[in-house]
Amino acid sequence: MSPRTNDSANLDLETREKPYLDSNELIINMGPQHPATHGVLRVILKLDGEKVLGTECVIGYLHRGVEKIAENRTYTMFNPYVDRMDYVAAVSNGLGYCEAVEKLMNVEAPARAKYIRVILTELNRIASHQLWLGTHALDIGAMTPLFYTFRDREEILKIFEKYCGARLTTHAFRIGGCQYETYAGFEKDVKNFLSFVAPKIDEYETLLTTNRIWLERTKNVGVISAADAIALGVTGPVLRASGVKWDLRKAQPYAAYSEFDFEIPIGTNGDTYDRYLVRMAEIRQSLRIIEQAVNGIPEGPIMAKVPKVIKPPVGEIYHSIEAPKGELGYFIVSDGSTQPYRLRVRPPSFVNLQALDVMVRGLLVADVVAVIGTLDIVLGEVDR
Amino acid sequence: MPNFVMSYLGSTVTPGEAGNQFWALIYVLIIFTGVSVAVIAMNWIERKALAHFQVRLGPMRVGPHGLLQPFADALKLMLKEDIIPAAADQFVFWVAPLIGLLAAFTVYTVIPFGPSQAVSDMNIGILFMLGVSSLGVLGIVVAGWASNSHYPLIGALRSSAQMVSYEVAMGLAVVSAVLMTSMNEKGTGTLSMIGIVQAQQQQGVWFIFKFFPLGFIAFVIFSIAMIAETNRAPFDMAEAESELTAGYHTEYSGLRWSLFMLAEYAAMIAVSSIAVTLWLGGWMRPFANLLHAPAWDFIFSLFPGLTFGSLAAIAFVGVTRMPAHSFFKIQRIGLAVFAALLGFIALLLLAIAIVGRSADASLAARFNEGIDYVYWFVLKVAVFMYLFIWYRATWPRYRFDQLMRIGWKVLLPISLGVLVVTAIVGVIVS
Amino acid sequence: MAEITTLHYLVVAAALFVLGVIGVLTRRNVVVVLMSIELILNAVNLNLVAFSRMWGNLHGQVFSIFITVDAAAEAAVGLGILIAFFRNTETINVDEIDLLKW
Amino acid sequence: MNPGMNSAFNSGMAPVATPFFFYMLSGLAIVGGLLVITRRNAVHSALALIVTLLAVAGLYLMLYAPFVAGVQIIVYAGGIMVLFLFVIMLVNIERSSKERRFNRMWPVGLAAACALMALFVSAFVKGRALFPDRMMSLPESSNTQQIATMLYGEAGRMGQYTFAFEIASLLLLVAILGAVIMTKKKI
Repeated sequence: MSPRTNDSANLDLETREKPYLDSNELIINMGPQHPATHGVLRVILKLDGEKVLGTECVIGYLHRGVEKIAENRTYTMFNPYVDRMDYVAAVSNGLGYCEAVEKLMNVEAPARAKYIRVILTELNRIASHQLWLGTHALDIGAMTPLFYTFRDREEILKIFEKYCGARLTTHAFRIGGCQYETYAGFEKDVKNFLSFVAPKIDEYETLLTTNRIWLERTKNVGVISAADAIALGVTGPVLRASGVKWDLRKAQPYAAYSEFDFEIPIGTNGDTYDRYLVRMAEIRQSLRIIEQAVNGIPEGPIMAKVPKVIKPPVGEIYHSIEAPKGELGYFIVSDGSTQPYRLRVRPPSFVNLQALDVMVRGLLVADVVAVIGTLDIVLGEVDR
Repeated sequence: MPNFVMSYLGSTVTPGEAGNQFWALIYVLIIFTGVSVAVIAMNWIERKALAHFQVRLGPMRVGPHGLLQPFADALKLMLKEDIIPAAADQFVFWVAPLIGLLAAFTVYTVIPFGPSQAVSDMNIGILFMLGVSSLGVLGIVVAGWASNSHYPLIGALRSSAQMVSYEVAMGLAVVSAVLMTSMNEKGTGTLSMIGIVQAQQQQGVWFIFKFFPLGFIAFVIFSIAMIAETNRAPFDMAEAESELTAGYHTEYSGLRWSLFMLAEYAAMIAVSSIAVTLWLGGWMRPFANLLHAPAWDFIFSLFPGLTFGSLAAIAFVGVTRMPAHSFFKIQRIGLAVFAALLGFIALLLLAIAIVGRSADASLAARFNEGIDYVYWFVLKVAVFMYLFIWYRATWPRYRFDQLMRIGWKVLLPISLGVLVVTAIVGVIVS
Repeated sequence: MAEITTLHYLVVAAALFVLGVIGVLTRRNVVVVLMSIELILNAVNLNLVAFSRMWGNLHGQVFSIFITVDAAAEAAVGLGILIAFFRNTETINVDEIDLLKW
Repeated sequence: MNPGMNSAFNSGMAPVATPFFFYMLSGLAIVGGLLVITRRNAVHSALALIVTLLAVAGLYLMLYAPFVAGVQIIVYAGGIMVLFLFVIMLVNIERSSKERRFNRMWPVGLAAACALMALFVSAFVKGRALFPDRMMSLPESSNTQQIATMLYGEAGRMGQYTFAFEIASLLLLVAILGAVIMTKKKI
């Protein structure tokens, strides 16, 4: 499948060849304060000169015990907390949580609410990918895309702010539907955004897609084969760039996704460049989905009949959605009280971060930065 | 005093050459302050230009349009605590920025701003320049080592390997330009910087256009290598922010850090000056050999005044476009004063150009000539400085192994080939 | 101060030469020993150039360029050997380099 | 001062205070040399050696050898010393700075060096008359050209040193190959 795969399974630190020149390899702490680790990730690099012999991720600097907090909050009270995990894709987190609880309670959100959810989630996917693109390009040394993407992400945040008053940690959805009806002019704003952003995506691509330095820095860097990716549980664009056509929006449709026509972009080599292309294509697909949704948004209630005090029946549920970074799953165990007995989040960043070691073995320090960028991790989600 | 002034103005050779120590010293001082001012201006221009590349405004608060920002920065850096890490090698840590600065500034002693507008005209000028600018790497290596920390060490190793590699391609490109100086009737070349420009003058062609495309290829190779030599994007591996935090100057702060920056920008101007001297005709105005009538001389000598005039006009437009709110009053006055200053300089330059248009040996004529030389030289260098900013805004950073591959496997063979072909063509032509 | 003659340069060169010899004979660190050898070669160069000026021809200068070439070659090979040796024995001290084979 | 220096092209470096510059530069060179052999830290030694090399380059300029001075700066200070610093960093071992600086036989070495110095001193004292007390002034502006003529020859004629020069290039080639092969990971 891929021209160059790192044989991931049997690479442990003992079997490495004797490092060149110096008997003890250079050990470098990349992070927790480092411009390229996107927050407080700490990567311990074992280097031979500039070659990476192995990595070890030290996480937990941002651990707030979100899962434990859930056990002491009611289902409704916990809803805003999930926004603080992947804070650049807060809407997706909220959607996953609300749908999981709804599934546990056997309620279904009304059609209009589902459509609003889809629109906002896809907008958030674009925002998340834009932020990823800016920081990823900055890691590789291109300063300018960051400012372009932030300029355009601003328009999405404006829509969020007009809809629910918050820009980043939106808390847009409630269990059973949406709290707010769309504001007057919502459709117009979204349509304006669609026509505004489409040429901007081309603009990013002119800066990077055929840029020779960009190609050299990303092609055949951080290659992960489809088999390795599946074995490591990698999901999202990272998995799709390795050529696996797996997208929960198609595989197990939730919200209103089954009603829309869109494609799953996949890559072939599973390298950093393919992941870049896949994400760029995903932005375009998201635009398609938003366009269909905003044109076909039905009238009707936005809230299903949900009791004031949410008390799901005894049982357990696992529900996962396709967040911008991959499969975001919520496993909730209910003992019939107002608070979850146990709540466990399957964050995509945390699982994808596992692949870092496999992807960077044998590459150079500069590639570690590129690979951390391409994995698109958010430390709030990794550490929770 | 008038004797001193005239002793230089009457001379047609550089002060160093004439053994005129007084003027040589004055020149050193002028160049030192000039380069420092240029670095400060470059700082502001880079921040503003980069900001406008990136759809933002850049510094706007300190002074009108952030004009005083570099001074505020300098003040801040000077007042900051000068931290020397406990584990660092105190003396070497202290001396490292000075090495870089010294190397960057020593180069200016042989840069010819005009046929007599240089400190000295060494007959090994270009050799001296290459040698001294290669000393700059010592400052970086030693700084990385003395910090006693991993990131600076890796940065220092990267940059020393990088600079040593690109010096080879750079030197070969320079040699092919030097070879072109020998393509006259006598067949005698020169290594002197002034001699190289004069050779272009005599042959009636800038070396970038000589034996097209040979001169052009050598020029392109040099301009790639000079980016690598000065550790600028896209070859800024040594201080790659996203990889090595700040590379060799990670542990530096305050004044000592600013000395590194000063050295970097001074080196940028220095290598641009070499490129201008070798390939772009140095101080010569464009079309000096095509349009050589005195009338053309006069028209081209109006350019410095017109440039300052248009800058003044832009500044005045800025004054009128400032919001009318009283909050902007001081800024408006400041910008107006700045514009008036520019306008005054413009008028002065125009007056000199008009008064000194006769080609006699009068004071005004000599002044006029000197201003023309310096103006065209600085203008050409400024184009390069703008390119440096443009590159930085546009391109991602190369990886270290790719950089070495380009240096050794692409630039070196091409520059060798250009050198050989230039020699063959030269023999055939002469 | 008196006029500077060739002898002055020769004295400086001799001093550098002796310093270099002391370094080669007494230091343990191979890198410093190699640097001392560079010092010796420089002293010789200085002599040659001084003589070149004394006789008024350039043969001395040309020869000093040859010595510079030699010094570059020596540094490259010497440091190459040093690295190879360090990789195997993890020492760069002359008095520990007493194996003919490893 | 020297005769024949009044023409503008010939004056170059020499006109002022030749003895002052000579004593300053030679003082720098000798102090640098002393530091090279006495510093415990190899990087300090290397920095001292750079000072010496630059001072010697200055002396070359005073001896009407600008090309040799330029070569000295480029090859020694810019090239060889960077190589030295590079290697010092690669083999940077902490313990070397705490160990003995001198080898066990240092008294013998010092004695031998002192004997050599005595020899030099006696040679200079006794043979002082042998050195003609003259300094020719060489044409500085065509220095590079004359060296080139000696190395490469001119107009189809081989120069005096052309053959030796080619051999030198061969020596460099061998040195490059040797260095590359020796530092390769696996031989």
